[in-house]
Amino acid sequence: MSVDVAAIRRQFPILNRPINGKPLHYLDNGASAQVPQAVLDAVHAYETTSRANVLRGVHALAEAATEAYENARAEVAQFLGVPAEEVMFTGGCTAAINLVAHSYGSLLRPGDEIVLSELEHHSNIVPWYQLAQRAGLRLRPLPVTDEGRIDVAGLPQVVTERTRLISLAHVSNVTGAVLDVAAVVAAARAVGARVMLDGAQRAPHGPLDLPGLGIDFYAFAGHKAYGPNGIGVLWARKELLEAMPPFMGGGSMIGNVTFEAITWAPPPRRFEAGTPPIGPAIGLGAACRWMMEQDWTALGGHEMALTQRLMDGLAETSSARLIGPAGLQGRLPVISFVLDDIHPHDVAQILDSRGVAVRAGHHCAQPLMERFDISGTTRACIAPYNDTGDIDALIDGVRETVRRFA
Amino acid sequence: MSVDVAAIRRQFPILNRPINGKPLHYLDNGASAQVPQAVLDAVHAYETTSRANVLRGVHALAEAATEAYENARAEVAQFLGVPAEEVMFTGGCTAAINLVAHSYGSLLRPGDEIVLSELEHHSNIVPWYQLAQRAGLRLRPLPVTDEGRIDVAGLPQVVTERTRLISLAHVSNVTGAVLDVAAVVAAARAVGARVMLDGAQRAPHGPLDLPGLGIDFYAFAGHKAYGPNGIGVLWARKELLEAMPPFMGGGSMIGNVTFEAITWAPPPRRFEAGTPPIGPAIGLGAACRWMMEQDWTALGGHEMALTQRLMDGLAETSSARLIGPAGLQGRLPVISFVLDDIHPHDVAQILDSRGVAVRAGHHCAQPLMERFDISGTTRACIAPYNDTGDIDALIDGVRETVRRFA
Amino acid sequence: MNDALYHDRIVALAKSRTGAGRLPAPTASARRDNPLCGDRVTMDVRLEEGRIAEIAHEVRGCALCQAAAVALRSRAQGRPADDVPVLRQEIEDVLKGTAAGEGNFAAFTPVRAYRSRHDCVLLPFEALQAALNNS
Amino acid sequence: MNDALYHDRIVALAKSRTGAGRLPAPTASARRDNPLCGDRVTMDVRLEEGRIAEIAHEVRGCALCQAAAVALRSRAQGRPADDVPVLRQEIEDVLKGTAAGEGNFAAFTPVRAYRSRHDCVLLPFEALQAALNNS
Ligand SMILES: Cc1ncc(COP(=O)(O)O)c(C=O)c1O
Ligand SMILES: Cc1ncc(COP(=O)(O)O)c(C=O)c1O
Repeated sequence: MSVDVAAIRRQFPILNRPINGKPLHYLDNGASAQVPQAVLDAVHAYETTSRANVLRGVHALAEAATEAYENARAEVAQFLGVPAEEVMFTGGCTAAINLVAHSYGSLLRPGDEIVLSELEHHSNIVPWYQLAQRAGLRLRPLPVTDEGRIDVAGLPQVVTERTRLISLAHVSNVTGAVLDVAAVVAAARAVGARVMLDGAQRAPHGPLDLPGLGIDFYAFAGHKAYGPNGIGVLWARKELLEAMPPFMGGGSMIGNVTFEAITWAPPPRRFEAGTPPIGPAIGLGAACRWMMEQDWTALGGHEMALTQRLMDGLAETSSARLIGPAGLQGRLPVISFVLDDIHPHDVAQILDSRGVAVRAGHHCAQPLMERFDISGTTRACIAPYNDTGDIDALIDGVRETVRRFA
Repeated sequence: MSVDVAAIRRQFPILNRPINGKPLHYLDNGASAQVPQAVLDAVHAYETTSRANVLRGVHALAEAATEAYENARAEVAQFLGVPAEEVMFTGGCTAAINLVAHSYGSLLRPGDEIVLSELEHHSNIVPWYQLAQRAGLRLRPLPVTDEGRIDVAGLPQVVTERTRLISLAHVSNVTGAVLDVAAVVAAARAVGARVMLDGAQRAPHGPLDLPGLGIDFYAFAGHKAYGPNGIGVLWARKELLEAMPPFMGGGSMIGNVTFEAITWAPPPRRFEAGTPPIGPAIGLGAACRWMMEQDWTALGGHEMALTQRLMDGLAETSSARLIGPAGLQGRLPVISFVLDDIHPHDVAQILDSRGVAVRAGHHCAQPLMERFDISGTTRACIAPYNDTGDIDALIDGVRETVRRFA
Repeated sequence: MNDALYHDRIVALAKSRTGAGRLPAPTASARRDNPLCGDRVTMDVRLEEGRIAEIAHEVRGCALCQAAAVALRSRAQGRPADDVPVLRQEIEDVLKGTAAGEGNFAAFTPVRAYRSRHDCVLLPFEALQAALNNS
Repeated sequence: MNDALYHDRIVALAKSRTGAGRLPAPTASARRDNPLCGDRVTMDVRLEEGRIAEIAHEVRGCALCQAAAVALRSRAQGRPADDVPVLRQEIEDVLKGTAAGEGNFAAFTPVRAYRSRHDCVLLPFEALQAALNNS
């Protein structure tokens, strides 16, 4: 393996922090990844040398802040392979999806249909449910296979002439399965529907080529992609943005304001009401730059080798059952499992006592838990800075948990 | 004056940064204030020792992050004089007002009326305009006096039996005028209307006693109150929150999720969809703590003495005209002025060449500009770290500008 | 450190499953969910003249929640329904570290340090109180 | 540094107000606003056989915007309407630093360093183009 993991680890200051007297094995990356020094430095430089409000100021700090903010937009755009004016900063991935549900959603008619899936994160269910209630729409969930994949074979049953939007997780935050985007786009195009991908779990694994996917909307969260909290991204095609009304109202998104009539600024400003999350955006720009500087062929190999090691270790634990694809094909390093008769919280708590941080619970995917008839899973998500020591500590902890509750 | 301004200045690292080879005189605090070291440290500690997602994790970092996040909520609550469970973190002041416009707004009926004023920031106009369009409501603006105050004498003309909400700036971001809250609350109570205050320009000047004001909703922005970007606060009475539906949908704000029915979590979680802006919230908590540690009797005196000095300097410049109250009564240190025949942007640009940062333009208050028949003002906003040198540099720059364009 | 959480007594309580299941003819029942973690507790109770004659619990939750259901049953059975708030106060005091806890309740002392797990322990108490309020 | 922005030539152009006002009988007019700063420019133009015979401008804006309106008028009057995009390209090149700028346009060289002010200079060009598109 050509990855110098130690060199990567040195860039993430938190990894030196001991947990309960033991080294930290951080495998909760799917909930929030850690930040490299480059991101901390970018935010610190803004806060201590060029902090000011953006867009409206003529003084030197305001010029510098505006430049840093727009430069961050350009970095994110390059990371996604799209023009900068199609990139909007939002408060998070959830906020980005809500923006589409309110803005694009306001163009839909009663009886129109939106296709989701049984494995969506609540952030890609609840906004559509709320829209459906407001506007009389119908939600049609795609089924999930026993392997934990969105079953694209089910598309013909749920996509109809009334389908206006198909909104799906690019990568499942529970099973790690990667969506068959081409199949979804083909089905959408056949009926003139739009496609939105929730990229929260895909973005942390390297640059994207959104135009190549043939989709219409993409959302992701900064804090899961090595950036700060309080920042997310929405990308949408320019033609769509131009036809969409604003979501939130406030400063900077207007043309002219009187009490009788208000006109809107062009995108992307139309969708960035009020003072944007400037510092967080600058941090996310630095995170995207950091990701673009990595060799993802090597890092992807590294992540998937660790995934295999983890799956092998679980396979040797007879009471462990994987929730998700068993092989490495069409998946990313999000690995969920259950242990017979042991609750995921108990697993996670015992792992914590050994310095291993994982997530346990329903992962904001209650319909998927129902689908598998479980109350939750224990989940490990691997990032470039994870190493074999992290995986081995996790497997040891799982074995100890099984012994303790046997 | 018992304020050790130099000691305060040392806490704000950016104030050491030279601008165009000159010392920075930062008077653009109304757009964004600067951050003290304590805030930078709090965020840095989170990012490097306890960064994790909150509420759902059982590992040590998640416990620490959740505690820091909830502790920040408690600090903000103490700053406002309210219970922590009535405090919601949002993406900003604009996002907080939009939350109320969507959530509380969804309970209103066609024909209901909302009272605003001619001096509101666009963030307290546009969300209500959008709501009025969606729901068939009527917006009724209160007039503004020649001194730049919301004219509470106009309340009887605009408050009716159909008034449901009166939403006003606690302090004007253009004129610095402080609202006569008691008069507004009395008028609202007489017809059973609710009162919301936009506290964006009030919060940076010290702790509040919201219950004492008798209002129902309060909003402010972190970045104007010495905190990070990407964070704002909404406070509302518990009874109101409990009756309000959620605004955005996503993780953490739900009870139970199926495709058929979704139940909501209790407030404040109901209104915090998705991963919250954890780091920014922790920073704002530290900013509120910092403000609570100051002696605001002394600081207020200091700020108003500088205001007087600035107003005196402008009074000696014959072409300068103040837009706002001429005295110190019922105002805060937000000082707007115009110079005959010289555009505010030109004033601000020449000031910038002398290291003086002010804001110029319409300040997102176009209706107020119409009211005074001006295209914009030049605005200085004073913070505790400003000193007489800042004011004198501003006045010198104004004189030079007048000379240059004479 | 937190290995202490899963000491023998808690694990033994949880694994004993004493009283797990449903009652054939309960006076009242209630279910309580913790949406944050997905834990779910159903409590059946049979009352006889204001006394708790019998309790059964169905827990889909972690070992702490299971152990708490078992412990609560052992302390509450046979006592007046009005005593349940007293038991609730006692367990809260144990979690706060201001009481040692009688009988099985003492087993929960180490949970004190894990604030995110307090709700796991309290959920059976909430379900029982809800059942009694329903009766 | 940015004192250079308000050197004598720009201030003189702005103060000259040459061509300020409205035309009695314009062939076409257009108004353009910059909502970020509140600048507003109205351009009147009188065309004669495809040539710009006369221009008048009404500017509610900063000195840069006023100076740009005066400079644009002086360069555009008497030329074919089709030349306006060429002038626009020239001023953009001046702002980018890739051209020195002919005549009055050279005065805008120092604006290059102030990106937030570029739109102030461009607004009169946009209004003139819009007016021509209206004609
Ligand atoms: C009075 C007032 N209200 C609302 C806002 C909006 O705040 P933000 O842009 O931080 O959301 C501002 C500042 O821009 C303001 O001054
Ligand atoms: C697949 C997926 N979608 C959406 C989200 C929501 O992201 P956030 O909570 O950062 O808004 C998450 C993470 O929580 C996720 O994993």
